[in-house]
Amino acid sequence: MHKALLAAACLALSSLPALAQEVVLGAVVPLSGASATLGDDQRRGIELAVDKINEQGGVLGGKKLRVIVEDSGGRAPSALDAAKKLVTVDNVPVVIGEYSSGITIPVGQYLVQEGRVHLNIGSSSGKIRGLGDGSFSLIGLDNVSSGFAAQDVVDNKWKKAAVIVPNNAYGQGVAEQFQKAFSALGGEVVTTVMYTEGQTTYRRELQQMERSEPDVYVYSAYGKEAATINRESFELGINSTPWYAIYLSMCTSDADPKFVQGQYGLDLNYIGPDGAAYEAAYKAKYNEPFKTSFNGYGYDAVMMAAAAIEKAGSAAPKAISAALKEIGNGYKGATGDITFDADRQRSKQPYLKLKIEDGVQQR
Amino acid sequence: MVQFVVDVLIRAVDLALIAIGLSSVYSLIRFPNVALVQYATTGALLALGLQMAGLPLVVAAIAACALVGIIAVVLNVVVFERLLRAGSAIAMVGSLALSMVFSAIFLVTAGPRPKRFELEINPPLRFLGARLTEHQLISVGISALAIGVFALILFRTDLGRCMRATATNSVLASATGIDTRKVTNTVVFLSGVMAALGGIGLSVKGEMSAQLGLDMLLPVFAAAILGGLGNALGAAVGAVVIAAAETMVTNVNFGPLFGESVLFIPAAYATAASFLLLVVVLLIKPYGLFVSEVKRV
Amino acid sequence: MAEAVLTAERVAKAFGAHKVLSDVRFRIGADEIVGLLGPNGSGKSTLLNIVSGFSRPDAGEILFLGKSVAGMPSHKIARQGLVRTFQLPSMPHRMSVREVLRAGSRDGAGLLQAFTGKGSDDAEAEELIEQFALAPLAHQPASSLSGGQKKLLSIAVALRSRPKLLCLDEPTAGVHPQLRGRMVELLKAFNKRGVAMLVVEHDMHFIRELCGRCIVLDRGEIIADCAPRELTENERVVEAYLGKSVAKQKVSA
Amino acid sequence: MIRVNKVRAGYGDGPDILQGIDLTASGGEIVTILGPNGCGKSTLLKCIAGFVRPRGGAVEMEGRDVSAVPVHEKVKNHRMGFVPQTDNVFSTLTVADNILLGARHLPVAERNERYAELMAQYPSLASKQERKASALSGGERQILSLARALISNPKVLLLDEPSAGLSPLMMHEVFAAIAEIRDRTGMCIVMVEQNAFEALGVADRAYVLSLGKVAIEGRAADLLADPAMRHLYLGGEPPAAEGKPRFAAV
Amino acid sequence: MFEFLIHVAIMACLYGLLSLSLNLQVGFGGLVNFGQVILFGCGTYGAAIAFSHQLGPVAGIALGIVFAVVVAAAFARLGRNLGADYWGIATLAVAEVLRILANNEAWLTGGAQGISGIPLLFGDMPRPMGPLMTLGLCLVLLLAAWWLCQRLTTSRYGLALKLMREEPQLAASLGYDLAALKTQTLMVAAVLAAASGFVFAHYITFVGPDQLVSSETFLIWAMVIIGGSGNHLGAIVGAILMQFLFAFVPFVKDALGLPSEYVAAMRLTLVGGGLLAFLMWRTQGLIPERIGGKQNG
Repeated sequence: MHKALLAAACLALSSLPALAQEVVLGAVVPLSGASATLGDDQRRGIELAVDKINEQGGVLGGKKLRVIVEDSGGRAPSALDAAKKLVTVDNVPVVIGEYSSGITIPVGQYLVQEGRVHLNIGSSSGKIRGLGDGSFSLIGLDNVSSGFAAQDVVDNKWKKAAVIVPNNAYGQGVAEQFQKAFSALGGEVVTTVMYTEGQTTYRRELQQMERSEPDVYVYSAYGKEAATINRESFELGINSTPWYAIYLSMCTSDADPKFVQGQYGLDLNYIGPDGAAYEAAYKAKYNEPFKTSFNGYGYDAVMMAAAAIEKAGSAAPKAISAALKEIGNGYKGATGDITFDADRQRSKQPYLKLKIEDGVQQR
Repeated sequence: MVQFVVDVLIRAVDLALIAIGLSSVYSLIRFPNVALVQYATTGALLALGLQMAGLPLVVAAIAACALVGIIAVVLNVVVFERLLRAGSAIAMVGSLALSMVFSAIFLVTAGPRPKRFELEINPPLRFLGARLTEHQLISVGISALAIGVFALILFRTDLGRCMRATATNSVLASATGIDTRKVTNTVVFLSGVMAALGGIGLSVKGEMSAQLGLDMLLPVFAAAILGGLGNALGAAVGAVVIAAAETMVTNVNFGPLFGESVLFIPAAYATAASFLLLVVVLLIKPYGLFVSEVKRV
Repeated sequence: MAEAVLTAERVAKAFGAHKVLSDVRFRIGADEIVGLLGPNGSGKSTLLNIVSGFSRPDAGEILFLGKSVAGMPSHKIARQGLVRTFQLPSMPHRMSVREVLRAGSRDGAGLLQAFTGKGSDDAEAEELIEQFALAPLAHQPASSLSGGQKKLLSIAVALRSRPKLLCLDEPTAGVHPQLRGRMVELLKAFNKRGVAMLVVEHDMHFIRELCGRCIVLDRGEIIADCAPRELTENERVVEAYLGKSVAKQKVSA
Repeated sequence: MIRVNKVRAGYGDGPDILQGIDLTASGGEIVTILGPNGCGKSTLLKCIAGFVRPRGGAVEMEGRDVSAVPVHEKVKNHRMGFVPQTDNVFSTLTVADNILLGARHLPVAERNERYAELMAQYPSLASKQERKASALSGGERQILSLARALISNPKVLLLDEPSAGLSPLMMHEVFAAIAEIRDRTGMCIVMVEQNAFEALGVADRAYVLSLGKVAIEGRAADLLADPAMRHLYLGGEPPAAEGKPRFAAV
Repeated sequence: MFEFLIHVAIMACLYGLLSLSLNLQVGFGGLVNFGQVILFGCGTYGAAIAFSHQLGPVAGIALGIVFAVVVAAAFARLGRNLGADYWGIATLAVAEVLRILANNEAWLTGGAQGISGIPLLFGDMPRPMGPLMTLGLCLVLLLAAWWLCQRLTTSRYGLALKLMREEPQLAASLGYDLAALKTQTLMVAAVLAAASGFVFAHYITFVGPDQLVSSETFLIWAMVIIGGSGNHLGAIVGAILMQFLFAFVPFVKDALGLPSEYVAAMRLTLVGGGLLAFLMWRTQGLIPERIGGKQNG
């Protein structure tokens, strides 16, 4: 037991920053557990940004930038272990992360308490807004994406919508925000189904929705659930009614093209000024197109943090936070223009309106 | 109505094969083997691996079932025979631990993303107003066949008689010239095959992932316990009951009762329904619906 | 005879169509040691189970210290002072002999008493350890004892609970002969201190030495209730044990 | 046929329950093992059968050491039959299945022939062939269990308390059946009994165990007349000459 | 590093409490509880619900204890006539049902988004003092719990528990009310778990249903079995060991440069493999139960 501790402590010491030679940031993402695919993709975005900055000569006059990426395991206690390690051991000014709202919130709260900068790159729960000064969201919260989706659905002249989302923090947020925005625009959400993740079938949920005879199915799902729902909507033949996906690529990446033919949806826009180059770099490094829609936020987070450090001329959290507020006004990111509102949340986000017609097409 | 029956049936066969495996092993070694749900995932992943290696799906599936059966026997001999000496509760906790090790292996070998067999996909068939796909039909058919064969083995063969004899009274079985250890391992093999077949059936209809087994854990246990652990065919009935309960919760429109057109119990409670049913049944019939003997510890 | 500690009236029990006990009635005085005899399958164990609450009678009444205990859960009966031992006592793996003995007494075994109670000296348990010759084994796990030693321990632990009536199920089975005499003395001593006993036993010497009175069961009925030495003269008893032909031969011989 | 040589045995880490037992039994005789509860008589039978492996000494059948051969092998190869105490039928199986299970290793023709013979032998079973064994009475179960052991035509038959739980009438019937088997087949039968005097009525020889050792052995008829037995089972004054019960001296 | 160690120590203490609680049930009462995490959840939600209704932390701990005792009573009621393995599954099912409730009844629990912003217990204190005070509180709690358990199990009450664990029939024949013993044990254990949950909620400052998944229960099981079931010190050592191993897995990963899937697999293997290995080769754990114990006499 003592030996194990000693060994671990030695390892910990060896990972301390080589003094002043580099600037170290931290990230907490789910590299294991149910959201591991997404977390891994977030990490790719972070890596690409680090590579790019160091290629361009680093920060603060030639210091290397390094980001320590920790695994949250999809558990709040492990995520906090990781965040505390980053703050108290590695002493990083900025921590990027997490993916699930249920984990991002405690991590963000901790970072704000510690006076560090928190960059949210994956959670869209409305509760993120209340984390306090020092916490920034690079991703539009539920109200942004759901508002956009509601407008898009109304524009397509669909009046009755059936909503199906996972029964977790993300899904509950989307459902609530979409309902709000959609009713405000004169639409009616005829049924909302929150499915429990981890089932082998969602036939019954889908059939329940079918009874309410909607004009459109609005959904957001990921991983195995997305694949199952798309397949079963096809099998049940209810894909003859239009389907609208919030984050189309996330919803359909694991599905057979046949199942999702004809779906509408919104997705994140990578074609910012920096976007095309970023997409090319991603393909070059990982030999595949974007795995999920989330890597870009990791990339932007590191790029913005680096820019803020440069601007502030210091790696002190307070200075970085102040600089971020200034930068975050039309910053040209890979995910489009980034502008923070008074609560440091991304106020709008350029989304793509997409449709799947023998592959993803822009509408 | 027809759709309801079809839905119940499709869900029931998801659960039935694994539940039967669980129950029949329990009848011989007297502890619920949690790892069985992981054997299902192993079967599906092995079959996929073999298919990707170039085997036709049918061959791959058969080979995977056999392999899983062998794995089950090896684990029984190496792990569970040892654990059982310390008692059935220890063996059960051990099987849980083994499940976690399985999860770790799946993560490293197959990764976290969902996968599908390479299969032709066709639009659904219509049958008396109900929709079902070819794959669902095949899966239901194979499961029904497997259950039938299992019932035949159990009730019409020498092996089946030996199985039932050993389950009823293993001391007497040895005294009758039955090699009870061999019979037990044969049943363990069969349970592995059934579980693997269940996993493959599930994946033919849909997706497989590292999580598949653990996601099935509670519903399968609910089915097996409802049928009375140790009663193999009771488990099949239990699966139908669980499937019906879940389907009722999600698909019965309570709207008319409350003067609204559409009112459902939130789908989020579909899984809770089967667990609640399990708890209620255990309260009323402590050893399941189809086991009448009450053994007091 | 002192006043009755246990009274059974018209007790009956059947398993399916098989009548195990019918119309059993007897009483045990507070100062008595009564033997319960009978061939295998005569219903002795069932009667013991019913009296101690491990089985419910189909009919009849059982009064313990004037209170009806028929059908009461076993632990409640035990709390009133009617304690039994088992034919094949099974003992814990992870408790020492001493611990098991101390657990015999429920004094201070309440949840709150764990905090209010004083130290755990248990002179009575120590005394029993000595009396039952368990001292050299006191630290050992109780399950490691031999069958006879377990039997001694089970009697000792039952006595530790200070019963008013102790039901012993074959107390000498597997016990070394040298200890049997000692056991008779011990049980008699406890009897003097006010413990009535009902003893199921096959060893007739033991019965003759220990018991003042015997009840003999055959086919679920009481066929004799007499002093042990009268048994060999009782034709029904001899018949029940030795068979009809033997009975004739023996009794007439 | 059977030779038990200085066998010691026990369970798990427990002490020796058998402390050096010698016993022989040959074809055509019934040997009964008697003694009070806990004396080790069931353990001895289990040792002979192969449920319990001796810690020392040996069990021989037909001259071969079979101490380490498990029960099911003996049933198959050495043609041994074993009838356990009380719980001795497969309650969930039919009567026919119960019996046929005992003859799994026989050729079908022989099996059917033996089965037919047994049905003729025991008409009470013949009328209930398709009933579940759980529906039988205690005596019928005992007969069924005998039939199950007999169908493979064993050379050795081991019986653990065949009279347990039976009414005296039934007990007589079962013992009569056992004696008949000996007379007809010349099998070597070893049985453990508690009802000593009933058992001695049919047995040829007997061993009385006490605390894991053989206390008395001899011809059944002698034992029956032996005052020590009466003394042992019913008490009374000990035989004059010895002053102490005989078993304690052994 | 210092503050990180404080954090890990705080978490180790909280897990230590949970481990003590489970050990009391499993190691002493022989109660195979697979729903342990929900007793912890009673404490977290007690704190969270009190906070969201502007009640103070005192109301929070009271609420948590009330919830926990009610759930424990329900567990005990279920256990009255179930065998150990059935009961294990039943507690798992009840825990899942309660988690699903917490996930859906947003009016009370905040739904899947949980309840955030729960104040730190020593948030007003200057920087290193706050966490140190929390650690102090946790240590005091852990020591108090250890003393309580020690007192319970070395008393006559503990003897009764052990006797019930191993020879329920003997215990009943001596007049012990097994149902009452089980209920009391579960309730005491529930209070310990709720205390852990309460402090956890005020330390993490966020409470949500994702914290109550059943894999957390199995983690606690691993702590108890590896540490040594039936030994309080063992349970605490198991908890500390597992928590430190978990916390330092990232360091090992940094040092060895392992890919991400391996980190997850490593954690699963630590829990599952460790548990299995101990069950198979050292069932008594690192610090075995003391037979005959320290008690004088």
